[in-house]
Amino acid sequence: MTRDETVALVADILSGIAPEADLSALPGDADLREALDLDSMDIVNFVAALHERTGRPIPEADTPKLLTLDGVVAYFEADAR
Amino acid sequence: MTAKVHLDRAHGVHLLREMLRIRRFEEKCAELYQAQKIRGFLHLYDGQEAVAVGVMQALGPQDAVVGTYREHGQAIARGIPMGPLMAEMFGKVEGCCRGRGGSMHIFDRQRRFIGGNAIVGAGLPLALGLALANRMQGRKAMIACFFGEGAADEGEFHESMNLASLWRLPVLFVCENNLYSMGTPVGIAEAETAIWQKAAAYRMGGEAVDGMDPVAVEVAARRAVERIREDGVPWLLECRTYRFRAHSMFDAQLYRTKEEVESWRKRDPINRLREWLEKAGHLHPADLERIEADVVAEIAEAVAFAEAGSPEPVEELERFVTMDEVPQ
Amino acid sequence: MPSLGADMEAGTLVEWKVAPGDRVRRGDIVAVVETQKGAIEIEIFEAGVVRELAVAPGSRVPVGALLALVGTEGAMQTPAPAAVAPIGPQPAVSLPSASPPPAPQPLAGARPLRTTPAARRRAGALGIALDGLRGTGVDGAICLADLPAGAPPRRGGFDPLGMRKAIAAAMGRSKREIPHYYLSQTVDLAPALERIERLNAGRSPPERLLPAAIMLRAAALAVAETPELNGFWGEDGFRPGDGVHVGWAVALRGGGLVAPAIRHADRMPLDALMTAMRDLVARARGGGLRGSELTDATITVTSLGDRGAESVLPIIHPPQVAILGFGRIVERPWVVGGTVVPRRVATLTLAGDHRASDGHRGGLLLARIDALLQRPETL
Amino acid sequence: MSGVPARITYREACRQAIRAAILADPRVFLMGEDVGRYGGCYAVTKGLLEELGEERIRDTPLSESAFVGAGIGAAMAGMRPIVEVMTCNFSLLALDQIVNNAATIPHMSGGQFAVPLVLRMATGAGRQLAAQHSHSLEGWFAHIPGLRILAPATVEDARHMLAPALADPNPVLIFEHIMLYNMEGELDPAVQGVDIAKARIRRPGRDVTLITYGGSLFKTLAAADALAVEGIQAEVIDLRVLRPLDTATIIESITRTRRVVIVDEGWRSGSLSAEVAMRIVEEAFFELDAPIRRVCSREVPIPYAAHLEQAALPQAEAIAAAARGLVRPAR
Repeated sequence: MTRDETVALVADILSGIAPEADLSALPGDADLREALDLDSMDIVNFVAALHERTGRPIPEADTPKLLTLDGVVAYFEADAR
Repeated sequence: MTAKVHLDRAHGVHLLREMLRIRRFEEKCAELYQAQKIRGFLHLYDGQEAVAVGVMQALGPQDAVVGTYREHGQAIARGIPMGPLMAEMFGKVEGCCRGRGGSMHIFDRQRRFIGGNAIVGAGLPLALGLALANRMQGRKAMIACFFGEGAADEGEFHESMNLASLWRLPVLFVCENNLYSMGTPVGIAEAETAIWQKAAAYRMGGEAVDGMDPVAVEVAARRAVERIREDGVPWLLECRTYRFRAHSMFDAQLYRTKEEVESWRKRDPINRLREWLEKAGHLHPADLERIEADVVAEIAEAVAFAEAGSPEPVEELERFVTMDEVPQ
Repeated sequence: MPSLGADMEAGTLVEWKVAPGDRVRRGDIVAVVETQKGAIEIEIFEAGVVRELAVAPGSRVPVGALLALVGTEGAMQTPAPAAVAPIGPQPAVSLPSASPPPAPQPLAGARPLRTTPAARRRAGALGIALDGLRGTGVDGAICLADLPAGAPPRRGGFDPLGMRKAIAAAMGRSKREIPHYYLSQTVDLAPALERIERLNAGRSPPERLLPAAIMLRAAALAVAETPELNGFWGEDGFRPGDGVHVGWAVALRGGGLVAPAIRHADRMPLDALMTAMRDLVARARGGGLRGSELTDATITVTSLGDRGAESVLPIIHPPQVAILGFGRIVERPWVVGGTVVPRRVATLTLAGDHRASDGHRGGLLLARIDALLQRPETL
Repeated sequence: MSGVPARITYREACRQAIRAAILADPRVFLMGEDVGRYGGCYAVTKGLLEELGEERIRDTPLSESAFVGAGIGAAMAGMRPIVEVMTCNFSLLALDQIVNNAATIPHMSGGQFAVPLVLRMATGAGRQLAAQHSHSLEGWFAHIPGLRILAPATVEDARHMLAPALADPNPVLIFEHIMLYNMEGELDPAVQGVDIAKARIRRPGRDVTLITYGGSLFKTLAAADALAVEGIQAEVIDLRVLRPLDTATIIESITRTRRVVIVDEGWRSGSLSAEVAMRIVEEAFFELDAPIRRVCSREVPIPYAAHLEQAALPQAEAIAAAARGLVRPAR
């Protein structure tokens, strides 16, 4: 996926989890948990939604890679290659 | 008799060699089938060699051949090399059809060999179209269309004879009457067992010939081809022949007696021609040994070629389901 | 107007989910009521036919006041469906209808929850609880039109001020009335976490377990063995709960807290418990909780999660008599077989109502939870 | 040719297409039963024999297998035949040639031969021709790999699909619905060609997608008109190409409307409509906000009596009712 596609996907998913979140104001390397006040359940739901929307298997060990916007973008860029 | 066959030594030995190539090839196929190198349905041509070899002598490279599913002999006699033929039966990509067709579906565009058709009678309409295209494009070529007597039971036989005659299409219909459609004797399948006589109903020329005699077949085929080329009309040539082996590999032959097979084996076209050539002083034991050795070597090379072949990559499975362009 | 909490005095009727003439069955959702804790769906506990709706949407109604009248079943007839006008010229002769007359409407509460694929996906993405939504699609399915568009539902919306007031009232009452005692114990979580990690390794993301699930499971099993801490304090003293209904504390975005009950949590296997937690969190934040869920809890468990403090000294939610807290999981030096090793541990705390139990019982409860967590394969 | 849109019949569009193709390419010829002297069973080829001669307009005997097979052979040998089978019901007499030869030879020969053949046939019911002349068998042929199946529903497609079909190196079957031959439509002279790959949205809408092709297109458009009066905006997709299916256009539409009715004059069981429905389920399940509905012919041999025949066929009322049931389900 392109960065724009990934960011759009993340925004769409997060709009369900943290509706007030404004990703455009969020630095790419910001910890989503801190920035958006996400708890463990939110993160589990976020990863589950990423999995369901992209079809990509996401091992649990990869969860730490998905805690920043940049991390998610890189994760799915790698997927495309 | 207008067509002349000069059966000199060279031509006689050529006919013998061609028939031996087919016979030994088929023997090797039977062996390889039992070794599970060849699978699927395998219909061998043993006994009918005189038909293919005789007819092919009358054709030129511009002509085309439509075969049956018992077409190894037709293919070899038409000049398709044994290597790609054997590789096809091995299901290898080096096969003449990339291993897509197998024994029953030999195609060779370069040699104008248009299948290998496993639907009895289905090749006849194709032959009409091939001939029509030749005529409409001004090509002086004709089509030899092989079929068994069983195809004469089919509606497509009637449709095709009628249309070919009606439209005066240059097709030589070669009926290889080997007396059995699988296990059904011609006598209980055809009201008129003299297939060639059906030609008259379509105002088409035809005759029957001893299909166990390559010279007789060649003479008759040349005669027919001459008529077709001159008059542009189809011709029905019935070659009365016999297959020595079973219909296909898995066939207990309950429908015929060993005695009947033996009596036909006495008319083996290869033995007959060999004896004639020997009596005429055209063939010496050393000649025969050399021919046999050549044929064995050719087949060994073909088997090695097939063995060394590779399977077509599965990624290409859907290639040619539809064509991107018309091959020229 | 049902009482949905000890601190609830009144509610505002937001929406009727039934109309006069509708048949209702026990468990059906009949109305949505706005409370200081947000919009709550009101279940009915009787079967029958709705006779009359006594209150119009928008009215504020005190607890105990009449909302609607429900009569015994069978008194009303299903109205005939309106005929649909055909298109184009009518046939000259009247033909018998090709389709059979419509079957009687199944009872609302008996109908399984149907959701279209598109609605299910959007609800999942938005964290909207489908349970309790009214389906207007084909065959009564919940379709996209039944979901709030775009943003997640704040149906009625949590009123932050109202919720703040409610928390203030409840906690103030707790601190005034309940003599709390506090206990704490640090628990080695390595075995439990390793089990979770093993289980999760083979699972797709939506099926994965959180550490909180196994902690909750251990807590529920231990509470089942400690009835003195599971129940309510009332005018007549302690009344044990009719099961281990664990109130699971859910922090709401933008502040506030609810602790809806997971009924019979001690009987739920790990996966079912995780599913229930996930569902509760989604519905608590989406405003889809049922009234009974807010009143049923017999004990509360709060888990601070991976960004919380190391331990919590919690305040009991009246009229319950105990609350358990799990602090953040941290890596600390730990002595195993005489050797100091790094170990993932968490501090487990208990606040008990001294009127109902003593610290000794509380200590046993914590010890039991610890013991269960050391043998996670049994959980 | 004038620059203003001409109103012509579908029949005339077919005729113009054949005539233009034969004039444009010496390899093209037409053969079939009664295409010459009689002028075509449905009068499509009227006058062509006189203009183009017996070599290019060939009357055949009643030998479907022979002349379809001859078309295949001629195509393999460099010609570009247009073979007309009077109705698709008779194509069953040539099924062997179509399925066992035309569709297999390119693949079976390892790509040595192509079969650039066009097979035209009439399909469908509505003229009280009874069961042996009224069936819609295009869905059967759409099952066969190697074939391209076209269903021109408009005058423009009838006029312009033939040329790309002849240019296709593969066997192309064109199904012309008998109820369309008399239909008049505008032929825009600015349009000089059409594709034979994509479905077309014939009417845009947001509430429900109606998918159809061929003779059912105008019934479906009529249903969409009726729905519009009720405030339901139906999108109508004309498949045009039944194989290979343009799934992308279908999915794109359903992603917007989320509801779909498939209208197919073929029978329901094991049908093209079933295939379309399954593609939707496979590729757009999560877009659906309602069950997929189908309006197909009743599962009977099409009867002679007019009222029974009409009762057996998809009608605008049923199409509209199916769509309405999805958009505004009765509660």
